[in-house]
Amino acid sequence: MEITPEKQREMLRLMQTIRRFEERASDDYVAGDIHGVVHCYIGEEAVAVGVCSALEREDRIISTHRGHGHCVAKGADLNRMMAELYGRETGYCKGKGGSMHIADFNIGMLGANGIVCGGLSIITGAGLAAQMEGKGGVAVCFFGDGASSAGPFHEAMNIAANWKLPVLYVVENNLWAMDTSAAEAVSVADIATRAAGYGIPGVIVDGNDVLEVHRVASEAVARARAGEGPTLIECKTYRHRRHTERPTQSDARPPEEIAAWMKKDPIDRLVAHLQGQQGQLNEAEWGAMNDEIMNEVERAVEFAKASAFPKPEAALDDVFAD
Amino acid sequence: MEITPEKQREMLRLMQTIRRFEERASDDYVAGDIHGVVHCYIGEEAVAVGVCSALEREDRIISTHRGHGHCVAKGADLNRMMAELYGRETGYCKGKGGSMHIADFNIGMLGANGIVCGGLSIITGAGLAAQMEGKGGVAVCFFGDGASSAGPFHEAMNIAANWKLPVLYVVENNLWAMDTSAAEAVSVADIATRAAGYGIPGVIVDGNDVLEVHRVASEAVARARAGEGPTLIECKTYRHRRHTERPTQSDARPPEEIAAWMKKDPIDRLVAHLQGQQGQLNEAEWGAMNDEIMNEVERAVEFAKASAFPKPEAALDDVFAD
Amino acid sequence: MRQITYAQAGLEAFTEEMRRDDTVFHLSTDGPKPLVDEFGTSRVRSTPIAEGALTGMAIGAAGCGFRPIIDWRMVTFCFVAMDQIVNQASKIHYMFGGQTKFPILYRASVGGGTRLAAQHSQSPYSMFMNLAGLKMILPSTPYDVKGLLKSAIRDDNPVISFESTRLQTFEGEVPDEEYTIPLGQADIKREGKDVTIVALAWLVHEALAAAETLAAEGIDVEVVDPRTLVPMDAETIRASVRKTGRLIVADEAGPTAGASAEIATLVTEDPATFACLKAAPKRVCALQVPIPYSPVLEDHVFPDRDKIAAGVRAVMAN
Amino acid sequence: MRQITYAQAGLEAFTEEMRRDDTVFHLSTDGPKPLVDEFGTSRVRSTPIAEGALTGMAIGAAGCGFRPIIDWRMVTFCFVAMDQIVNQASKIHYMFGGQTKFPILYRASVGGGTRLAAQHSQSPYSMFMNLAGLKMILPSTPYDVKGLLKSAIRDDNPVISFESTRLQTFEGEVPDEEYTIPLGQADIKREGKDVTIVALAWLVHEALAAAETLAAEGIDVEVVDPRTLVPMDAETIRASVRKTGRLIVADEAGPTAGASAEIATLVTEDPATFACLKAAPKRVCALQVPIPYSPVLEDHVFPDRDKIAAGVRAVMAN
Ligand SMILES: Cc1ncc(C[n+]2csc(CCOP(=O)(O)OP(=O)(O)O)c2C)c(N)n1
Ligand SMILES: Cc1ncc(C[n+]2csc(CCOP(=O)(O)OP(=O)(O)O)c2C)c(N)n1
Ligand SMILES: [Mg+2]
Ligand SMILES: [Mg+2]
Repeated sequence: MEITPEKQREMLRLMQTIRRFEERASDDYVAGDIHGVVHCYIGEEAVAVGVCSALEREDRIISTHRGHGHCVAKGADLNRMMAELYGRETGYCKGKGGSMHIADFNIGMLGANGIVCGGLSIITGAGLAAQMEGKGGVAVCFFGDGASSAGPFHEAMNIAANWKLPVLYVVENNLWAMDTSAAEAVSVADIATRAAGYGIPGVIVDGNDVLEVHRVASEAVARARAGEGPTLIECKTYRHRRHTERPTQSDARPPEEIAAWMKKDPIDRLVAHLQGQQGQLNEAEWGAMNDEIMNEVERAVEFAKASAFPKPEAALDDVFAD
Repeated sequence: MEITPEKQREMLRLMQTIRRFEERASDDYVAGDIHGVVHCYIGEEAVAVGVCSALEREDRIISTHRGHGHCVAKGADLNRMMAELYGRETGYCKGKGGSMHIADFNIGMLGANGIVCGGLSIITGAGLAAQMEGKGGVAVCFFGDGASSAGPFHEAMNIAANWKLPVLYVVENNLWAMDTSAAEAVSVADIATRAAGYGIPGVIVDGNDVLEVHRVASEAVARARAGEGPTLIECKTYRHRRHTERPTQSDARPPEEIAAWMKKDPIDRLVAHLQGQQGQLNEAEWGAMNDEIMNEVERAVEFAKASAFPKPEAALDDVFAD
Repeated sequence: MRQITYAQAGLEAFTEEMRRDDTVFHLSTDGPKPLVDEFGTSRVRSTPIAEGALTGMAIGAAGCGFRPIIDWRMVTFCFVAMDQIVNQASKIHYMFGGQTKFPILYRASVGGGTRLAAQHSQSPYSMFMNLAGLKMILPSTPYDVKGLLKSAIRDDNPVISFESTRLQTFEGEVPDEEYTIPLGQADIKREGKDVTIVALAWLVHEALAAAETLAAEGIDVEVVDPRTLVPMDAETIRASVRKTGRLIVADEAGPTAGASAEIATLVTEDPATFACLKAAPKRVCALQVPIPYSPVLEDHVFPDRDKIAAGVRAVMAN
Repeated sequence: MRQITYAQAGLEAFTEEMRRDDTVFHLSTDGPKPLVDEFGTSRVRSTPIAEGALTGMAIGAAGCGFRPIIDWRMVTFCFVAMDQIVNQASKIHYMFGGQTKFPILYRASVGGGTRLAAQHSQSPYSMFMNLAGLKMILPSTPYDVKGLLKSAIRDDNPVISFESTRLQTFEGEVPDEEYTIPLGQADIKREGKDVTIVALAWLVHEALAAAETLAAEGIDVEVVDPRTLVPMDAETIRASVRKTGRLIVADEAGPTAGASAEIATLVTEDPATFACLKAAPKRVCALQVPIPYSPVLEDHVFPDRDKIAAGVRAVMAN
């Protein structure tokens, strides 16, 4: 299936939006305007964008502690995202969630999640909901290599396989879980190998190649919509930055490894692809796209700063729905 | 590796001991002398005996809610087992545990466990202990097909594989977990398939053939002692009785399936083997062995009945070790 | 009025609510036969033994517009699902700023007396009370369990129904007509003026039995059944104590940081109620030990009508 | 005397005990570098993210004669291990009739104030208190954390050490010489005669600050730090209240069925202490909500020196 140049440029735009949004979030975090913790997705944008561009708005996804990329890729509003990071009442969670808990149920984004492997059972329930709704909807779970060693992975895969639930389990294998390497923590070289133990397809894909990710995800989506059940997709990728943006954050990764992966940057790669073979993006267009994105991010920050903090007593709201 | 006729007769004796012990436990449970719940292992004796006869006394095992067979196979004292079922102070747990919690740390029996999949992490810790002790000890986990779909299975297998722990994970696939079939609950035909996802050997064995079980277990024990890590062994077997001995206990299993498996009785099979090809057990010997076992069980019941109930205030002891 | 068992009343609640609302579905190991028969295996699913997965799946399905019921069966089995309960279900509505509802019913049997030993005899509701974001019911009669379960299924929040093992076969009046009982309303099961016993679940009946004995001794006991643990109807309890001046809390759980401690504190920390107290409040609870197997041991551990009566006499003597 | 941080004091306890006893080993995600450097990756293992497995492995290894330390890191992450904690670790010594010891140290950071929102800001110790079979410490100073951790590692039971996030960088005096602090002994952090504040962890320091303010107003505050939650030193707390006649319990956790409820009830249910009470006891705790992210919201939720002082004034006015 051809991916039109328009669609490729749209993917590029989303990837670059993730990057610029997070660069800014990191700056503002270090400056003290954003609190708690910020985990950047930078370097892994091709995964979220490749997968989400294979979905419809009605399809649902769930994310991790490293969630901004999935939000943007699924179509979240930068203003409300940034306002949430800034802890304002206009944020997605009215300031109650922060970076680790942005959700937008209207666009099928079922939330970032601060618990490693916390999303797997939840999204499997969304997959069950989609199956019961009978409208061909699909549910997608993003999670890390670290999460893949936790029990909920196993339970979810087995149940989804049993019931042929329309779910994509997308493991973002960025080779590290904090300071522990996948080589130490995962007993096999490829997490996708584990799919065979559930009797479902396991696919390995270059997670820095957005077009390949899109192709693999589209196939899995088609299978899911056709009632053929879940797929485990392992995207080999890498984070460019440390685990969090905390100035004191440690980093156990070898500098050479980091350097080697920086050269495989997914955005550079798509730009080269569009500029090269296809000649579908000239330097000026790319510059303009980037400027536009920078403006959008800037406007999001302005929106956040112009928004009020919640009233202190609002802490008592939303414990229960009524 | 040859299994001597003596050893085979010893295996037979243990298997028949399990069976007679449980038949009696069931009777006394229905009669009201034993309380709570009793899960019988009858029909699956070849698994416990085949595996435990490949172990040394110093090796450690952990069991399930269906634990009498593992206790007997590891060498537990019938008197103290029966006294525990009778709730007496001479029981293994001074009457605090009952059928689901018999343990004897002196013989490396780390306990029955009422939580499905509850033993997997504990025995993995015993495997780590054996590795750290450096004396070539081995740890064995018995668990059911039902347990294999629970998260702790996955976590334990991955860690044991990573660290090459000397553990045998022995899944007793008796095709049912209460009233749910493995066909419904497990997404693959053979649970042993899952071993590949951890990079460890997965072996399927006829769990009603004690000699085969012994052979497979011995190989896995040798691997473990040699520092080559864990093995997943799937024993295909069947329980002759309902999930528990409760008179109201339901049973969803097709009668034909039950009938077919009764014909594959592991004890009949070993008797036939010893009597037939080898001529190593004549009818009189087998009768005498059975009588001896019946006496032993009877003495255990007498021991239990002659033992005192714990004092009520003993309920306050043993909350903490001091 | 017809008499049915506590278990039957619960089943009726489920059946009626599943008929009433197509979005209600049921997950548990070994799906209950009557529900499977009526609603089929698509709405009443038997699952692998993976309570953590079920608990989380309920959250996902609820966020997509369904009203899942998850029967954990014994409360013991929900501890494998605790991450989904504590870190997800109780917080998700709040931390997402209230943007979506998560209507879920989790169900668990609690209590002891069944000779099932420590792992299978637990009453840990107070563990969930300290969390914010979960509602909890603990009904003591067939009438209450049916009416509260129906409200719980209709509630737009995660609700846990703790149902006493000892009460499963207990019979009581339940009308044929439809009714619901709102969450958060205590029920005065017996009026009296000398001492208030706040009793939970099975102990409501033990307290009522103790009250009969004590009446013969001239002590007039009021028995209050909170029925709902969160939200707790503190005002009904406090009003009772302001009237009687004396408080006993009877609970099948151990006392330490239990529902009994919460109830006692709700009473004593209220200055107006404190001012009416004539004696120190008293907890009549299980001994603070894991539950042992042997009948002689287990019976020693649990509170009962005699221990409640003794507690009342002690409080009256102060 | 030298001053070191709370975090440093904890590390010293681990280092000294690992030097002292070869059977002590350490499991956690990302093993702490100073321990790895000194003891190697065989005794200080970095693990996959599978806290449930680690928690259970500790039980198995302890039953085989080792003394494992499992650092869950944030208490949040132990909820994936709750089955191993509730159904196994807390009950195993008892249900096996005391035949083997299970010396284990579980460690977790607790508390909020870090803008990490609901999942990463929790103080759920009371959930564990209702269980029987686990000991628990909650130290408030570098001196206490070191001395209690050393006792906890030597204890023959599973012990959970809850360590406040807000105190990690807090400095205090710690002697060079070896010492231990026995589990189960409360510490009077300040003597006073008008009102007893039982304060937990970080709030000990807030209570001491409030005491200064109140002293200027002529109110003489006694601050009691239980230090150990199980076993709880009820007698020291009761003796203090018998002296002052007034009780405030200050806790970073929500009040409902919290440690605060237990402490208040231990005081009020004791007839001799009840008789000395001049006013209703009062809990000064977090609001009963999940912890929100935004600083304005989070600061509103937690108790602090001002709220404690206000609570004391209210209690003095009664
Ligand atoms: C159950 C649990 N344990 C530990 C943590 C702390 N933690 C946060 S992120 C992280 C590493 C996650 O690694 P991975 O799943 O590979 O995702 P990545 O950060 O690489 O995107 C850890 C250990 C947690 N959030 N949840
Ligand atoms: C976590 C948990 N969930 C549910 C149960 C209730 N239960 C007891 S035994 C059992 C079936 C176990 O099946 P399997 O593992 O195949 O062992 P088998 O009984 O066949 O030997 C169930 C569901 C339990 N004990 N623990
Ligand atoms: Mg990773
Ligand atoms: Mg089975």
